[in-house]
Amino acid sequence: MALLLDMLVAFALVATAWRIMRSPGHFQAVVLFITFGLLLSLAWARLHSPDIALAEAAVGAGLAGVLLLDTLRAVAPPGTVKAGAHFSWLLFPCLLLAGLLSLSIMHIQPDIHGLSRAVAAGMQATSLEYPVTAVLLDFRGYDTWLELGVLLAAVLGLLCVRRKNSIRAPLLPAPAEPVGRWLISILLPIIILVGGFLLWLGAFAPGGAFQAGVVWAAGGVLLWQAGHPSLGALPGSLWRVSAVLGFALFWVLAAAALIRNEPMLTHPQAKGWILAVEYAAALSIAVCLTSLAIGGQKSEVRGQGSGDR
Amino acid sequence: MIFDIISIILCLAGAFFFLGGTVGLLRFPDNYSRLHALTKADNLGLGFIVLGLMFTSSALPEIIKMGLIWLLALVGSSSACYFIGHYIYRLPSQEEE
Amino acid sequence: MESLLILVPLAAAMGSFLAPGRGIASWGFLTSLVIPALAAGTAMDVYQNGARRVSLGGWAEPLGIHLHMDGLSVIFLLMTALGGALVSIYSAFFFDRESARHFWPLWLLMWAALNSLFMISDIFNAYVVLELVTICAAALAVLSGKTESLQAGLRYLLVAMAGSLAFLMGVGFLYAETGMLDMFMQSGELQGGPVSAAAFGLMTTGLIMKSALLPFHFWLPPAPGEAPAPVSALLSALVVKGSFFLLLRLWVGVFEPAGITYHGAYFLGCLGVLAVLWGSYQALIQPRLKLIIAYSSVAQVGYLFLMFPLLCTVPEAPWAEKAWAGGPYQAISHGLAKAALFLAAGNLILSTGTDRIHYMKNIASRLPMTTFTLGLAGISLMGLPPSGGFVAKWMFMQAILESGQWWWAVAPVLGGLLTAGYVFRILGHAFLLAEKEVRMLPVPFVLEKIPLILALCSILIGFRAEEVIFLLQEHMLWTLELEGTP
Amino acid sequence: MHGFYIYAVTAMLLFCLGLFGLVSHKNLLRKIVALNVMAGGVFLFFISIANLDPSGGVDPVPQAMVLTGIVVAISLTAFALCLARRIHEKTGQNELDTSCSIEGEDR
Repeated sequence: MALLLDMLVAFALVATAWRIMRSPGHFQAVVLFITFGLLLSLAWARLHSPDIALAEAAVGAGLAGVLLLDTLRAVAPPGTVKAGAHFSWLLFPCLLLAGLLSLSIMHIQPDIHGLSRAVAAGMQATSLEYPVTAVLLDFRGYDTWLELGVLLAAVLGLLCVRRKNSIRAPLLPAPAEPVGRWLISILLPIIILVGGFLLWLGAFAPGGAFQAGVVWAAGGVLLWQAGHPSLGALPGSLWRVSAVLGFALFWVLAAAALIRNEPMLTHPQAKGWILAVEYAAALSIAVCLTSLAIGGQKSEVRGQGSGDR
Repeated sequence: MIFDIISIILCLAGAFFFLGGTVGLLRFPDNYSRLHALTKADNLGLGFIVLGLMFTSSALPEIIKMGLIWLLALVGSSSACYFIGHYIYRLPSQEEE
Repeated sequence: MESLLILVPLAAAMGSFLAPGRGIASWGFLTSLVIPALAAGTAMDVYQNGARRVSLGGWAEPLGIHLHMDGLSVIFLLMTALGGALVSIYSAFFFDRESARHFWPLWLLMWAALNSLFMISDIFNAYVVLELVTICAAALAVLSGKTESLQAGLRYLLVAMAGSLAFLMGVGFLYAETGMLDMFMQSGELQGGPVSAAAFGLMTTGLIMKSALLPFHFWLPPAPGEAPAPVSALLSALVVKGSFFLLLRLWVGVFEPAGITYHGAYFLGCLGVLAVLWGSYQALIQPRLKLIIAYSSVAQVGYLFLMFPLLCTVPEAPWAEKAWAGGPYQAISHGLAKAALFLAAGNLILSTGTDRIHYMKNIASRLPMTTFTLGLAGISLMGLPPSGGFVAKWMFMQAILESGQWWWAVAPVLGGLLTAGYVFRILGHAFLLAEKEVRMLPVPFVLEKIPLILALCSILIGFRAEEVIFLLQEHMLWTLELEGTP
Repeated sequence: MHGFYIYAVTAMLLFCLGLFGLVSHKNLLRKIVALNVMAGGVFLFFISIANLDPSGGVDPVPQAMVLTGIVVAISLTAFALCLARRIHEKTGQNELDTSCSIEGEDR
């Protein structure tokens, strides 16, 4: 029964991916991509990875969907799009490659212990109780630090392309319909609450800085869609500080270890330290992702559109 | 035992409504009725499944969370339905896909 | 010391992001004073005490991430420090305020990432660092905001993203085979079966996409060709070397011991030779100075890939030492010479407003220092003694002749001739007398001096060959030792 | 165990289908979508490996790596989309200049 379900999910994933590549309309492809994200999060749930299911549903289906739809609306007004695919013969080499890779998968030995035993041993020494969070923030904290750097670099790149000095998204007109206002008034408090809950949960259960940050970012995008100035209203300096805060606290953590003459990023195993970094990281992730989602706009206000799609 | 049976029956009922909603989406002639099939039948289906799952759970927080999820899904899908309907309504000409 | 190589540029990057005022360039200026000292200190340390590792966060292998420093990394760190510092000082005088605001945080972040990359030990961390370099490089490439540069930047970004994903898939295969992520621990753990081969193929393809080897070279000429001069210098001299460095590390450290590199090495060697010939030929026919220099990068990157057939086909080959020294030597001398050329081209554009080679007439008398720089850097590219380029090609030739794989000699010999062709083409135009006087603006003093210093460095490193070779041998000993202890 | 093979093979198919989309489409938006499908394939492979753990649990390290990877992917996607949009504003095109395009020389 479980096998059947797995096969169904797998088939749906491949079929959706195929349709994404071959559908003639761009809008169709983007909507299918959002579906693809949801199917993937189903696969994560089947593979016992609730953290990733959460993140994928929020990012792959949510934020990436918003970004893609927004770009699509800007670059290709509906009705003008049709895509011819070129180089269809390339499908055969690609499938051949897939076949070869699948063959080598058959040779993977199922009895290789990954790093799970090392993590289990490390859990004794760290102050965090949930392994995934411990790997992210403690054992492999350097990755997470640089990941915040990538996020920051993307925001910097966006400013560079747009020639802006801070995120000034154009103000959208507030939705005229009562339904939109009502929806936002319901959703916003829930979003803030859920984000906080996930952040708190991360110390001992699936959840954590990243998931919380993404949920908050969704709230930021929603605010902007609702015609609220949201991030654009932040003074430039405050926006800068909150975008860089998580990254900066990691830096402090790294440098403090050097002062104590320990290897970089070593920190006292007190929960306060690591939680401070995690909360700051969640804030920075939220601010950076929101900036990425709304900052790609042209500087002037768009003509019409009231946030409904 | 009895809870399990109730749960299975409710989940099957939910699945039936989902099936109905999907068939409606595929077969109904115009956008409004498709929308109608999609939101009404599916929300009902989800409700049945949530209810069914509630019977399998013994922890109160879990039950409450499931209820909240259903409510949120209701809010989401009904507003989405409204927006889509509004959008179709404002389209210059009625087109058949 | 080595941690500061990462911490200092990151602090400066944050500083320039948070305080983008009038003095923004001072962040970069200060960093470029500190980093060479730190890199030199690290180099001295490795020179005296041998290779060493630092655990980040204090977690031991295999759980934690480590920084690994040996001869090879120190050479690349020194190159980055020297090139980066000089280009930074140039940039401090080059950019207007608006561009500087965007340039400094991105470049300083990228500098930290490059330093981190040259001390890499963990393959997933390598992915994150590579992506940081990629996104910063792409953002820098579009700094001018021109349509061509936007297209070049996006093209680079797409290729680099695809390459990173292939690399990441390879990381997955390696993890499935060895259960570890530290490449120095994986060395000797690979079984050489289909799983290793899949990892090998995916990672190699991904990395040669990012280091612009022949079939994937198409993004390289336009990206630096359209960017502002300091950015072109950084992209061509440093960014391309990052992924090459990682490729070299993986091949020599991880895949060669598993015995799966034989055919791949010949294949990469062939691609390298083709890249040398094709890139040089393209450079000969380009109408613009910056494009000539950019296509010359395609060729010079090709030389680097001659290392693989010489190093990874015959185990414990007696000539391996020479090939091992030749590659990094080529990388460092090309890096410095290329930075010098791009900055000199930038000066030319500042002065005459164009880099079309036909408008370059008579610059020898008007911009003598820039012309001299072009000549000096050209000498290093051609591989004339006593430049760094000469030492590199000399080492390569020796290794080629000793190995009996004489066919590789095509690349240094023909490539050298073609290089001479395009260098003389540039200089020839520079010495021609102009029929009518072209208006030229004076170039600020510092902007003229910096490329000259870079070009001089690329010549002078030819005199320090002994120390460099000693450092590199240090590394070889270390890998062998690690292989011996399973 | 069977689950591993199903999802790992699916992962390879997704990766290669994404690659196919990347090289077969000229439209930039479609290329970016294809890259994201490729990324989905890579992440799926990581998690299917994590499920191989002989101790019966799920290896947390690949999970953490995928979380990191998702952030990196969305950052790059957002930046690429911003570039594509800027190119459209400047040239009115959704494709890269064909004189030296990726498709032209990618064999």
